[in-house]
Amino acid sequence: MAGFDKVVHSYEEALAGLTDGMSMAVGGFGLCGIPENLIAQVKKMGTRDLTVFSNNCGVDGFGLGLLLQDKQISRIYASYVGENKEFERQMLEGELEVILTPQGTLAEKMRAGGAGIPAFYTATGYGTPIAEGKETREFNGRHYVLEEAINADFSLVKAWKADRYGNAIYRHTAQNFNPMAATCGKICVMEVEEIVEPGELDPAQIQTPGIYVNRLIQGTFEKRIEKRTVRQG
Amino acid sequence: MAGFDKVVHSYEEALAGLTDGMSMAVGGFGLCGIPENLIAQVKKMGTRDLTVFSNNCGVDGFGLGLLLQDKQISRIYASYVGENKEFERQMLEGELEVILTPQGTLAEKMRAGGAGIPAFYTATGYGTPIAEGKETREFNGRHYVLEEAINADFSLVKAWKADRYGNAIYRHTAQNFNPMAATCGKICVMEVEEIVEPGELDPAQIQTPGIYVNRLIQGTFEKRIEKRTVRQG
Amino acid sequence: MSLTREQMAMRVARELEDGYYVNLGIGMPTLVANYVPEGMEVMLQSENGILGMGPYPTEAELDADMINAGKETVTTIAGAAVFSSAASFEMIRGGHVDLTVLGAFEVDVNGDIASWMVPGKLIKGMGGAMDLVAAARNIIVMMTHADKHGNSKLLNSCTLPLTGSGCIHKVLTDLAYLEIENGAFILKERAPGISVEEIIAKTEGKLIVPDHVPEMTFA
Amino acid sequence: MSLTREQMAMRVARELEDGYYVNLGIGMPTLVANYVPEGMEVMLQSENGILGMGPYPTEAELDADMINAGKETVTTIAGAAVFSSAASFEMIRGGHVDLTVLGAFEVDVNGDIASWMVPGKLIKGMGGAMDLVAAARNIIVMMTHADKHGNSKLLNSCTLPLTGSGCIHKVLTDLAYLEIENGAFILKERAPGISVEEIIAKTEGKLIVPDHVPEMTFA
Repeated sequence: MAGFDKVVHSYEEALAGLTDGMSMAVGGFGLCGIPENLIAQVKKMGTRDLTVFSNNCGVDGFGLGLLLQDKQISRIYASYVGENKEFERQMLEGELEVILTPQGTLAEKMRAGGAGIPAFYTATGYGTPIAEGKETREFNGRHYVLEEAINADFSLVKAWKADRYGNAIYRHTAQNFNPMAATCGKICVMEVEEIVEPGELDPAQIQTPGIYVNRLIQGTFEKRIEKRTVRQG
Repeated sequence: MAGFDKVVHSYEEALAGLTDGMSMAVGGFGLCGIPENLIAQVKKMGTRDLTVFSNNCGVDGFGLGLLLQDKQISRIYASYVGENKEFERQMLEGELEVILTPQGTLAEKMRAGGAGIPAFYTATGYGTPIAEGKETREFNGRHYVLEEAINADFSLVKAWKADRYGNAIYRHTAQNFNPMAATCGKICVMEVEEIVEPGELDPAQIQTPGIYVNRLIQGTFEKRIEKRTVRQG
Repeated sequence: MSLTREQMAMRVARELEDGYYVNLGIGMPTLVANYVPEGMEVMLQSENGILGMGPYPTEAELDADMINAGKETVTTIAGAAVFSSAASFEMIRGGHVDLTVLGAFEVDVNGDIASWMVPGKLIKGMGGAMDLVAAARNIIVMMTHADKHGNSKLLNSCTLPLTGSGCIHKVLTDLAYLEIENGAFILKERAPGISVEEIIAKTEGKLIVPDHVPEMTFA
Repeated sequence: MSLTREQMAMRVARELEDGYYVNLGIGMPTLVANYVPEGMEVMLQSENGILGMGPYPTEAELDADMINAGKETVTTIAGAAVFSSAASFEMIRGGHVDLTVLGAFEVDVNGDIASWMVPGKLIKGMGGAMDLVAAARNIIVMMTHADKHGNSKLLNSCTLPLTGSGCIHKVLTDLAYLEIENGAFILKERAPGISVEEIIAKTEGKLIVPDHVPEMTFA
């Protein structure tokens, strides 16, 4: 690896350095756009006591749900628990620390972490349990809560295509949290469906510039569908 | 105009309602990507006592420089004055109130205004005259300044192509401040080189979603170059 | 007769206006999309990153990478935009969405809403609901008037952890359409065949009943 | 002999490393791009929204929509990305740029820098400089050792309005390469043929001179 070529050739190499007690920002919404092979690799590595920042925690037996099975996660910041029995069980029984975080606040906290903004004010959660213990403040007659940035040891994200420099684009709603998660980790590991040569992607259409990406790997994806809803065509 | 068709057919209509004493967030960097016809229309309207949020203020005789000539601007938030003699003269003689604002802070203040974030902390400007009178605060051992959002009465922006719904894409570095400026005005007026039908632009590549755009007009552009630098080819 | 889910959706659809950008919550609010009046255009925002959400896909169109905030597979309409979660909540939190429709466990006379947690029993999480209620200028809560045990969901003070505070002004239940003003529910319309007395009986929070409460119409 | 602008650029280029993302300020710092060592790749960031800035265009390539932060027409390299000002400063303020090179009017022993204003005389504005110095982990100030009147620009305390406070650790002038540590300039290298005495004479701020101060090399 020289210059700006971020490509690595094994999932072992992709996640080298991830150790017990570290934190990971993980892209995806439900099972859409999750870095499924990177997550599977974390399961294989057996890394424990992880702090995870992710909108959801997968489902029983897939995505981040795999890491719940083996109790590799100690603490998770997420907006939604529903549809994941093991997640709800571990939370209710106190085996897992869950910091429920409003979806927009979670996205903005990740972006802030990547953008050097240590904290910002938002109306979201004012007057609710989310604001407990946090500073609140009035601007122009409305009340706001101070929310701090998220910074993680690793970013685990999934994009559609990237060039070797890590300039990436996402496919449809598989974008979701991935661009923000990519920016807020010290080491950003991205898996993609296709690696292309620099120059093949339109510079104006890059959604995650390569400056954020440290390691890039091409994978194959199951892309499991959580709720298959169709109409008669 | 019905449904989501944002197209208007005259610059008069595009800027209807802009009156003396109002504020405008204006896209562009130098003379690149400026809404040149909208600015010319403001000159024609003779609207006075304007507050302007824009990285630069054009040059003598073009772009926002046109509005300086006629003293239509009372106050401007900008990061850079250089290369504009009338701007510098009006500022030094106190005819124009200039609130010099770091470039990144200006971009982030516009974004915050559009995104419902009333204020955020940034390291930029700590310990400098920019921080005077502002709250400062320590997070994790570093010092930060509290900066408040920009909200304007009008947004004047320039994009490359947009569909009738106002979904827009920008060309090269003519993007610059336009996407943020588009979000922080109560009424966003966008001029473009080409209006296309809904469905012609790739949904995943939209840079300003139509929800931000109130009025859309197709124009022709001079695109003056400020510093023409070339190499032998 | 209390309203069916479809009738509730039809009544909420009357609040739509041409050119509205609308966010419909998971579950019952989704049905509102089926009753957009003829000749009117509204555009659906889904907080996972769609402006211009379309119907469910055909088998041939099905794509794991195209889902809505309810994790259902969907399509986009011509003229849609797809973007990141941060960009989506810029729209929502910046107040650019014209109407939000969402469900609730409880609403009270102060405009407080509870919808994401029953301590010790159920924790769904708030998803995007806290963001939506904190920012939207125009919100309709769509829920049954009472829970399955017959307990009123329109209270003087919410008992469950809040989703938002002082943000709800319109409530459509299976029995009535109400507005919240000055610390009370105002009974604006009743479901066809439902008496004012029944609504009074099933409303725990302070209720103001005008002299005339018209029956609801749906178109 | 004091260094030429080109020699200064050559010396700064020695601080580059393979794979560095670099922001070069307007003016003299731009020249550094001409001296990237053979076999090494660096990528230029321009704060108006380019990662992967290329050389000036040919007449045929000239495009008003493609400029750099100095408002010069430029090109992009294969594998570039172009984005908004907000996205550009996310990179800069988030500390993702590996090296920033910029000019200054004054630098002092506390690592303070002044570069955007001479009260009553000159107001350029700070542009992106305040953002760059506040966030970059690795900054080199590139300037003449003294102004055109012979006044030292390396001070105990900046006299002009600051661009940033406590953020500068490396200074390359036409006479010397210095680092700032514990409230003093450390003289690390001197320009070929320039004596330590001359540097001492032209440095107003506290200067620590090690026993041996090697002459600068350029490759």
